[in-house]
Amino acid sequence: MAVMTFIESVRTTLAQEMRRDDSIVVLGEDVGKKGGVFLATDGLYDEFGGDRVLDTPLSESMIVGVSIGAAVAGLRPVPEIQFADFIFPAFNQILSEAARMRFRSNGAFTCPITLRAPYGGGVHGALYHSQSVEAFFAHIPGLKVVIPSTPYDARGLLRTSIRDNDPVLFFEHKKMYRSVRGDVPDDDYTIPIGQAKVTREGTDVTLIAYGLMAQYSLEAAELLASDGVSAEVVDVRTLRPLDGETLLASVRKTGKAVVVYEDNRFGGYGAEIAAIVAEEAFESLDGPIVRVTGPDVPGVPYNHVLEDWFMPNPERIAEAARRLAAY
Amino acid sequence: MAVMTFIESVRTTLAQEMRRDDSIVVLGEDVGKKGGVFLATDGLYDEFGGDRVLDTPLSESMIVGVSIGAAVAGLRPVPEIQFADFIFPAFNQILSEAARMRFRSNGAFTCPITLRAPYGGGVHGALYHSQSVEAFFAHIPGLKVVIPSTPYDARGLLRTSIRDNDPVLFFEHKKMYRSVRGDVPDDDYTIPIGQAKVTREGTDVTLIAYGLMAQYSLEAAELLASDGVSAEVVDVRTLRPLDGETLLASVRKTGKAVVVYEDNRFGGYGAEIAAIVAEEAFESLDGPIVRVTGPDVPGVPYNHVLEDWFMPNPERIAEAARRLAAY
Amino acid sequence: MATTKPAPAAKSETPADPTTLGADVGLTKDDLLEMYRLMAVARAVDERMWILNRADKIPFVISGQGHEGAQVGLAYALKKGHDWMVPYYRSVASLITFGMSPREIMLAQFARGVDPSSGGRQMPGHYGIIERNILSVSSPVATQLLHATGIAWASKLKKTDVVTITYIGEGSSNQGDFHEGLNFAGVHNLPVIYVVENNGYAISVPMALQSAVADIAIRGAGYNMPGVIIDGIDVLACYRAGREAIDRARRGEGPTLIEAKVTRLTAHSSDDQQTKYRTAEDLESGKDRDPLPVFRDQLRAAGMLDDETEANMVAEARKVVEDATDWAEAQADPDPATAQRHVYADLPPARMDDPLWTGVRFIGDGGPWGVLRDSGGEG
Amino acid sequence: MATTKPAPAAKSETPADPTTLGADVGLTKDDLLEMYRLMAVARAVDERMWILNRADKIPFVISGQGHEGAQVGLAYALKKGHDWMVPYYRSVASLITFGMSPREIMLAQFARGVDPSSGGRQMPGHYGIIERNILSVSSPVATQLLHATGIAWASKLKKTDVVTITYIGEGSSNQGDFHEGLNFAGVHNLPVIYVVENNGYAISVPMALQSAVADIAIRGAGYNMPGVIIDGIDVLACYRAGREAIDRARRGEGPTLIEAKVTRLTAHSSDDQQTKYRTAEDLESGKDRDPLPVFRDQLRAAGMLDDETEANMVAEARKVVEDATDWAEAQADPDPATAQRHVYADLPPARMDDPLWTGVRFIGDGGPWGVLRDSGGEG
Ligand SMILES: Cc1ncc(C[n+]2csc(CCOP(=O)(O)OP(=O)(O)O)c2C)c(N)n1
Ligand SMILES: Cc1ncc(C[n+]2csc(CCOP(=O)(O)OP(=O)(O)O)c2C)c(N)n1
Ligand SMILES: [Mg+2]
Ligand SMILES: [Mg+2]
Repeated sequence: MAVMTFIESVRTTLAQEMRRDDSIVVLGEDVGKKGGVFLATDGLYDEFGGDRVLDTPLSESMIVGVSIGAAVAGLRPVPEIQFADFIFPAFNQILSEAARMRFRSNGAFTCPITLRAPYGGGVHGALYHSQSVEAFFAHIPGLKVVIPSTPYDARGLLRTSIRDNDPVLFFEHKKMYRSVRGDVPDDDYTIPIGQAKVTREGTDVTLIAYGLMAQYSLEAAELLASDGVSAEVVDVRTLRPLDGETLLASVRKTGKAVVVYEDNRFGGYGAEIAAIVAEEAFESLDGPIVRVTGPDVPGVPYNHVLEDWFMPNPERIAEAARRLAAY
Repeated sequence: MAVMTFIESVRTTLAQEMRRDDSIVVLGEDVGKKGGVFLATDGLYDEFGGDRVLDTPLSESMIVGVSIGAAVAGLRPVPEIQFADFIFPAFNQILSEAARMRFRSNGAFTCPITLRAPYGGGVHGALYHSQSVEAFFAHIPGLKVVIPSTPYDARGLLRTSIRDNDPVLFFEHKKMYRSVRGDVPDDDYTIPIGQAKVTREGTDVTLIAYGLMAQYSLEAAELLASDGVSAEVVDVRTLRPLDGETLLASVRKTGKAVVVYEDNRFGGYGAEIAAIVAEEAFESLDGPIVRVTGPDVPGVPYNHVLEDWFMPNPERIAEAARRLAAY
Repeated sequence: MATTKPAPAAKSETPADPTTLGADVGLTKDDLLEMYRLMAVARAVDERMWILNRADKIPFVISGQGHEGAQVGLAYALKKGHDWMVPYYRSVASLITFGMSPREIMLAQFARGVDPSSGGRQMPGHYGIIERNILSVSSPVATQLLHATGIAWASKLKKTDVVTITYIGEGSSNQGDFHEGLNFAGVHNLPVIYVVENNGYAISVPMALQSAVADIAIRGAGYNMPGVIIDGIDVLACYRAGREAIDRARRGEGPTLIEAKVTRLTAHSSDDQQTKYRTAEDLESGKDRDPLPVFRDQLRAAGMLDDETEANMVAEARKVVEDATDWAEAQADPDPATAQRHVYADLPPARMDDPLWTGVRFIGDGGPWGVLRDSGGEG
Repeated sequence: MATTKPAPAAKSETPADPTTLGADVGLTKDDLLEMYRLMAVARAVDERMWILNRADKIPFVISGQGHEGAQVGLAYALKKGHDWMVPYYRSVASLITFGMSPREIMLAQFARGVDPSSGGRQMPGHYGIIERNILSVSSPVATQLLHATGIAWASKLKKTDVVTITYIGEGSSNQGDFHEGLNFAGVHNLPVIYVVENNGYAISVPMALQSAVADIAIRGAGYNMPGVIIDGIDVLACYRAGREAIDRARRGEGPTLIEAKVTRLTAHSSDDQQTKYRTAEDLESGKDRDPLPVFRDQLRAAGMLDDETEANMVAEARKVVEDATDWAEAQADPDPATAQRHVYADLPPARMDDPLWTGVRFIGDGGPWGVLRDSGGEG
């Protein structure tokens, strides 16, 4: 058992998987010699060489499209998009091609690709290096979408994603890369896609979140505890397919739900969670379904006073939960 | 006052606006001599010439990106994407550029573009000529998203969109082009962006929909009436900004909401409506918020038995409303 | 101004002794007759599609009449079941050359349940058979170039001698994916062949409004690969260009861009009225560029095709099409109970009586919560 | 293999009589000194950014050291306030040449409220000033090429003689938008100039892994436009190529692709460690390609720059930078109450005490329903 940062967990897991399976190739901008702009692939080039750890030209549609072809031909590509904000030139390849290959061919063709990308704000990245993009992809049948919030989950879920036979989008909150540390066992454990996790038990209100917001929700639960409010925290972990059972069970118990996401509110991923709760757990609800989110502006602004204005934080989450608990 | 089809309303409105304002240019694949694959721009080339009605090369990112530049330089481009399914190569230009130009420049630059695209299924178009794409765009701050459901609204809203100073996505359900007819007055009326409409009054349950599903919801209300269920129908009309007032007022009255959309369910646009209702009208709710949607598969299949399986229809809407009314 | 002429591919010459036709490119009389047969079968299948459409038996047709010379010529030297083909919607003759059967093609037109391309899920024209190394076609144009590039990259990494060939229209080649794919192939010298079938129109948009240059092949130079132009009515020149590109790729010498100048003898698709944007003259002159009579006349001049052989071939093609049509038509529509399958690999199939799947979901419908049922697995 | 050599731009020759330097391209001594001053100011501003970063005063720097010769030379013949510039993040010297002031540039570094580029909303390097016809820069690379193409299309439709110039890195030119933009400009012969500043690296990715060809300019031929290569330390050759392209465009003769071979004297940005992927030798040899000393030596050899003038210029540049830095630093941060403004044109500004905007929304917070408040208007 080692204690490591979030990014160390990603990096060492990539290396382990590549040792295990020769068909895994890593490709993307600056993933080779430089080891990635965040160093998530650091050392892989030295260990596995330029064929399996490829610095690509600067074109995201190509990165994904070539990965699709390579996957069809038997490789297991793990492409990286340098920032999730730059995934959009590849949107057509992801949505129209990777996600649909199996369905449109009636099950004949598959696309085992794990597309990694750092996302999220709070790092002075401004509009184009801060975005939360999960809502776009979690809406697409055929894709799986995974967002871990601990080094432990990062390893277990990255393993599962790489071994999965469907295209998986694996988003890593860049603010967590070095700020979050945790235990990571040495054994070959995996975490199934499609399982949420109750990361703190409570009775008064359920906080539902993922990624950095799952961490912040735990911090908010601490704040709430000192106010005498008992918050349960559900870490969604895999956004598609979603483990509705776990989160509904929690809301049925507490009767109150706060959905937290960093993305701008309108049409964000948490809207689906709210809709599901309103559809499936209506009879258990003791209050409105509350969302704590980023505001509806086109991006996280750069200047720190503006960025602070944008970002949801533990205090805001706690404030909403406090009011809902008192409802 | 003339009675015309939905597509005639679109076509004649484009012509009228182009006569009114010389800075309007129409561009897209086959919009010129051919008049568009659905003939939505038929006759414009003859009347306004090839400079203002431009057959472009086959590249959607270019169509949108060039429109952005032209808009910055003072034109009012009305680009067409031939099928909404083919908008994705332009996703980056729409999301990262058009939607953000104003915000990122602190209000200095604007992008007055009206991007038209036919969407929706039920026409044997299969996976790539049937898609509902509104959820992706309605999530993006900086964009306006409009989906009319009658020839009257098509004219009033298209006028407003073209005269608007922000980028507007204007989606037209292709199954309605020739199957829906209605009165269209001759005067220069407009319909503000941001106003939903109660298209049928009722007391027992509210059906919330847009586009073809708004038509189907009216048909469902008829079916329900013969069962003694009084359904109110709200046509959303502009998805972003959304007129929450009107739909909340209706749900507060009936206490019950059925949200209808043709897109696949998970993370679809109606999830946001459900979330809003669960947040803002919780105290008025007498039943769960029910969604009638397309199933969560990667596209509308082609063979008619599969397509029928996919498409929501008046009977399915009525069935859900009937059960909710009885709740 | 710096312009370049792409390497003009040698026209095939009628040999001094016409009976040696094809010998210079290593083709026997049997090969030539087989190529003609493939073209004739492709044409017959294609014509039947349009008849079926007019008879209201299939709602949509898109096909390749006029492209057959280029398609058969370019694909004839591929190794079936070894190389990969990444086609587009006009690839009828390419696919038949690569081993797809008329029955398989007709199943796609009728969108039957046993259709190997998509089980009736996709529109006609969206072929793909994994057992034949034919990648599934989608509608958004140009995406397939990147898939072909990726397959070729895998071939290189795995050190096989598999060659990948992919096809695209000249209009579609103006998409960004074209640039990105050719650049990657050029950087890594991949065993891939990009064929642009230039029929002068992208639906209604003529070349002059579509492309800054009249010859797409000129762009090969920008990716460090040969740009070759061939005339689609010159079947032997097409074969030669195809074989050279295939051989180069197989030898590890890298990618080739081939532009075949062809004519579109039909409207873009059954939804199109081409008289709206093409002059009568333009349409008429296209007919002179039909590769079938041209190749037939060549074979006749070479003394390789007599009346009887031709009559037999026509009869045979008719029979094949008859059989394919009748057989395919007789197959069943897909079972709607299978519609939700194959969204993910590993999720159990949902039941068709589940209200989620009929679009009416309601509290208390029971069972495990919806999303984990949102697709069928392989079952 | 069909490859093309792009039109090699004439190197500027040292004239027989060195005192006539620049005369062949119509530049006076004053012009040359002004160009040198612009380069010196740009360099001084640029160096200051890095100092501010190391002093923890600004969290991020991306800039253009090594690119100044190409940037000043290419932009010098533009008409300020008439033509359009669509820059990228390295365009410091281009922008200064086009009239953006060091104060305006420093405001972007400090992300102050009065920053005309974005009011502190964007990262440094994302310039844009509507009054100066400088389009707002975003981060996703290559998108700007299409915007420049669109502005040029509008110029043509409106029958003005406005010229648009846009800039991109060599790595970024492998994005699809490059292909799509140049093709459209070629089809319509638009008054636009595409400058590729080729510094050999896209962050860490060297040209050999980035592009199938060593010279991006070769691709001009594929879009029916001249592809011109210039050496970025040859300021007069850059000026000549720029002026010729600008004149061509202004005369309605169409677009030009210019590739400037430059060196990146700094790391990619303040977040980059270039020693990880560049050899010491490579880094060292880059220093020989610094355009400033090269141009200074030319001016000295021409007798145009004596010690005193140079000392004055250096002092002047230092003063300008001092002033810009101090002034910009002294300006206020943006008011968070304005953060929600400028999402849409026509919606009233929301109140900062509205819980929606602080991220905590709750039933009963009252007021009109949320979404119609989701942005501020111009107010
Ligand atoms: C991305 C995308 N945009 C638009 C379309 C609609 N569309 C289908 S075929 C076609 C024209 C293609 O022309 P070309 O590439 O020349 O091929 P051809 O049909 O002439 O063989 C268009 C515009 C599409 N399928 N995909
Ligand atoms: C679409 C997109 N992908 C990735 C990035 C991240 N990124 C920023 S600059 C850069 C390298 C650009 O290299 P080049 O075009 O050669 O310009 P240079 O920085 O060398 O001047 C990359 C990969 C981006 N900004 N946009
Ligand atoms: Mg064509
Ligand atoms: Mg570079």
